[in-house]
Amino acid sequence: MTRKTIATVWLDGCSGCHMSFLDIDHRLLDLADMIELVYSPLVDRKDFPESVDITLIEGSVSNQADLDKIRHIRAHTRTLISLGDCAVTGNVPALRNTIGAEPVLQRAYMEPDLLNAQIPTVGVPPLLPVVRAVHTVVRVDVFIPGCPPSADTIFNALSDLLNDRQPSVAGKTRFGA
Amino acid sequence: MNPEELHSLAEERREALDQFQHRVVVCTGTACQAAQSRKIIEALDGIVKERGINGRCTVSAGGCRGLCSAGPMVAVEPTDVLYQGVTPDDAASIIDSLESEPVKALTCDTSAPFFTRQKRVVLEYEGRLNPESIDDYIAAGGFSTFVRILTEMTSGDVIEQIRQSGLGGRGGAGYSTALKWSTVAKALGTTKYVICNGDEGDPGAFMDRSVMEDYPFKVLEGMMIAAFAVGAQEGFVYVRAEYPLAVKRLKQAIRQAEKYSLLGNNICGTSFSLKLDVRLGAGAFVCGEETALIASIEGKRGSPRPRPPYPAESGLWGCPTLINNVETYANVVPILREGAEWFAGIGTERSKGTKVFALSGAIVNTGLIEVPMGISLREIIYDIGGGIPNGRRFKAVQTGGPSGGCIPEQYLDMPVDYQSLAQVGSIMGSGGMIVMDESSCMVDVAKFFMEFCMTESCGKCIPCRVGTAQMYRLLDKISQGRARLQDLEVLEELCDMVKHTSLCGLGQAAPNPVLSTLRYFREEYLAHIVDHVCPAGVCKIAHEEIAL
Amino acid sequence: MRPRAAAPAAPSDDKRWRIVTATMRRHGFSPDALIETLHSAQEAFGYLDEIALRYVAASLMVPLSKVYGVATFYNLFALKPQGEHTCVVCMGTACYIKGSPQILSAIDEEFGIKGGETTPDKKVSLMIARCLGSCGLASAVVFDGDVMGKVEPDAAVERIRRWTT
Amino acid sequence: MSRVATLKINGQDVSGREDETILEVARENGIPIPTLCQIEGLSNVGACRMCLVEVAGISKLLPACTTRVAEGMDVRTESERLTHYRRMAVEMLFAEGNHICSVCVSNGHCELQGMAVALGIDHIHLPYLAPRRGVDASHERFTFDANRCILCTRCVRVCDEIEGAHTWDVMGRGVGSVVITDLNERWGDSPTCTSCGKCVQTCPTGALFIKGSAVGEMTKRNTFLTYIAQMRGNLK
Repeated sequence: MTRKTIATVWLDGCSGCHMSFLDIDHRLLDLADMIELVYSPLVDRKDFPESVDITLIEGSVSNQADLDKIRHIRAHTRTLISLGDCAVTGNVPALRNTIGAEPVLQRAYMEPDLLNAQIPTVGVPPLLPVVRAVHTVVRVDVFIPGCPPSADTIFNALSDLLNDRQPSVAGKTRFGA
Repeated sequence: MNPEELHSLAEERREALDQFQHRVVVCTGTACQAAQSRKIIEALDGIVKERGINGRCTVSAGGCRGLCSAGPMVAVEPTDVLYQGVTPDDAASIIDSLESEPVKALTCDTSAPFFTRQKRVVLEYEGRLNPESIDDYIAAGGFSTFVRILTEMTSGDVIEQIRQSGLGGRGGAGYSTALKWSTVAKALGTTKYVICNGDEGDPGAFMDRSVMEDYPFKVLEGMMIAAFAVGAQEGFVYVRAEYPLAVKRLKQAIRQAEKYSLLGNNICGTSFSLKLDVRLGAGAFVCGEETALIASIEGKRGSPRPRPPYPAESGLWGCPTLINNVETYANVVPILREGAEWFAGIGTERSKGTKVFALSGAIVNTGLIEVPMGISLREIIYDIGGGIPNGRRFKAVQTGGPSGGCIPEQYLDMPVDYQSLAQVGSIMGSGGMIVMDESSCMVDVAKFFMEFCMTESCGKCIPCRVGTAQMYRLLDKISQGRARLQDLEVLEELCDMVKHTSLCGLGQAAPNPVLSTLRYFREEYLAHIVDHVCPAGVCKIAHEEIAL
Repeated sequence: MRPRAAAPAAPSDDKRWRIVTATMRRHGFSPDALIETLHSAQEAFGYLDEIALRYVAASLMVPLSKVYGVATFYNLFALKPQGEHTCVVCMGTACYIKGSPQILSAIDEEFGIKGGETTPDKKVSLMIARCLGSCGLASAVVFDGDVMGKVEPDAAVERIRRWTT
Repeated sequence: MSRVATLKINGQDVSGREDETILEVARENGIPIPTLCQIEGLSNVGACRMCLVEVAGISKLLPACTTRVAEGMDVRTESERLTHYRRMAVEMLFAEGNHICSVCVSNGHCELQGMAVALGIDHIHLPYLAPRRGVDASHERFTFDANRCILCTRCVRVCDEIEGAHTWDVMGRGVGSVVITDLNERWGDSPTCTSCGKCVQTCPTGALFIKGSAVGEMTKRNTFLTYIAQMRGNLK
């Protein structure tokens, strides 16, 4: 059996979904035989591979780098999974959507009484005007809501995919779970 | 007042009018008033006095002649001369020519198709009556039908006549008027109401306004007959506050009718009593929906409620209530005067009578017209309307306002009736007819109507409240050339859902302008989405990155 | 008429309150007369302020929140004072396709006000009408009650400028 | 006394009094119909459209909460189409307000969230409107977070119909509708609010909650509604 290539990506999130992924614990070993983790914050690789079977996306699309990244990833991924509420709904990062990017930057960097107050622009990507859920930017194949989704949910969904079944998370997780 | 008194009053008034050899009637409809027709009356009056002929010639304010684009209109009776584009400076030449040939330069050709192709039932007096004088109306035979019915007919007879006439509700859907009346007549309860829906809210519609302003007595008489038929003792005319002249004239008309005891207790010495009053809207399109209208009369937010129960069973203050539109009531008197058979002879097999339309947009003759049902769109637009000005091409005609659709060229020969219009994805609606040429963008038109529905949604039910806002956002995105093809799919999905799940007619019909433009002008949507261009050059295309 | 305590006294000895009270009396102080009463208050004072809303609520015995709900549901009720002059641009279908949006943007560009707004000097309020029913005159604009037909953006701006200078 | 009608719901023969609604008869027979604005003990407004059902011979979908049963009626409460519409209605609510379940006091006890689970909604495919809405924390015991309000008007109805204060109502219209207290004033300053908390307990989401509740801590208790309705003889 050929192993499926898997990638995991952080966009704008708290990494909690990755923690939950690791919470799969010993079952990771079961998965290990079936997958090859080709790209992830957990492995040391700079470029996204040419072709990946399954990519798990954590986090929302909040800045220009997120946007560039997700478009590239979509083009090189067979099955794209929105993992967790930030990717699925925008969640906490999207709280700023009611206010707008600029006022948030002003509040964070300019209003506090700081020495040389300035909004950072060098070496950081510019914020998008609106924080987006992943599926509003690129096509998404599987949604796993939750904040974070439980390890069981992630494991089951992955197992389904590895066995060429369409995963069903209905009733197993929810927004905010 | 009894029939004899009414008759002699009419005679008296007719004689009084006949004393004048010349009657000059100046249109005081909205368009003509905007063109200073009040000043024309002053000028004419001045000249008449100056010439010392005030014993032979009278100048009066009249109603709309229909051809608003040629206003201000002045008519001379009894020679039936019609002048157009009159200014106060023309007063002398008009008065001085009364005994001789009409003023050539000002004469409006009444043998033009605009006049000859119309069939006037609702607008039968063609603006000749002074809308502020009950005597004028009575002299023209007004209230004689009501008085005759009151003294000679039963409720059942009246409803049977209406049934045989085939009259359908002119508010838009064409629901059988007789069925409505008999439901209210049969409903249990001693307290019943009649309501006249004068909350004409469609943008691009001003028929009911004209009818209320020009023929307030005729509308009241229709309501009085309806009240008699269904057994109501009280009624309201609900008029939008944006129509102050209509409000004023209806209130005046009610006072005058009360003075003649045509309204009040034991009318004509019968056991029938009726009190009518005017209620003002306050700027809410949704109040045209009957349950919202009732809530508004009760002093509440104009939110519709689910039907059934229908107002016929449980309406105003929980009592059986008859609600008809202005134009429907205005048809009642002619039907009962001329007979159901006569009325049923006008129109088509399934749509009887005439329909009043407000013709506007990219068309030569804008104004108010009344045509027999079944006439083709082409006849209306090209013969009566005079075609498209500025050498442009016809693109679509919009009927039914925000609840209707855009009809393309291929259906121009289609007969105008309730069924045919529905078949092509529009509705008759209350009668707004807006002609568009190639300079109109169909995406922009759809967006315009969706913005309307979004801001006029009462907010009670989810599909209409949220769905219209989402459809508007998508249409805005499309019009800016920033949408993706998936957005079009979502738009269509929203149309289907909002149409089938909204609580009232506003939401249920809100997707119609989108659906009809998608049906006939899909390529225009695609041009915005795929090629990022607006073919009509109306929309401002954004050149920023797509999808953000 | 429902049994009630004595109707509350008018908020001040401003004579205009008599018009409002008269409207309510004509309707027997029935809660159903809320909209008619708000119309009459707005006609008397130009807009509905908190004092008027409280007075009407107490007189008709309608809950405060309901009065506020009704006053904000209907477009014609204004809760803020209007400018000295009003310009109402019709955005009915016929006017729209004949260029009302351009009139609005010309006014915005020149005087910095959008529909529903009033210039800072309180001279001019700009309103949008859903349809004036004057489609034959498209585009129609009402300047202080006078309907003007076939209005071009420049003409509208010119007419308003006469108010402001 | 109302007559009894026999009808079919999902093919099952049931009977009900003719003054009962389809929803009442369905629930008496253990047939679930989803609802959001409806709550036992308050008047029904038919606003959320979750309870729409198909009735044979009628082309329009009808709200079960306000439609009375009739002899011979043939009702379907479940179909692919109904599920689709219900999902869209729920998605619309998520897209309309700012519902961030992960930081909400009602996380895990929210009727909106529960409805999403019941209907298998795993993402919102309709455009988010992200309105700017406020929070009123002026009341000493309760908070109103308009971001989580779904305009079901239960608070308005319970305050009017049960408490009799009518502190709450809806202002504005369309997508700009907001529930308010008195003349759109701070709740804490309300001279009409009795601080009874019925609005909080009937609110289906975390829009109205007891101060000091942390994420997921706000559970609602509204059994008093049926009790009061029963005591007043309103319950049929």
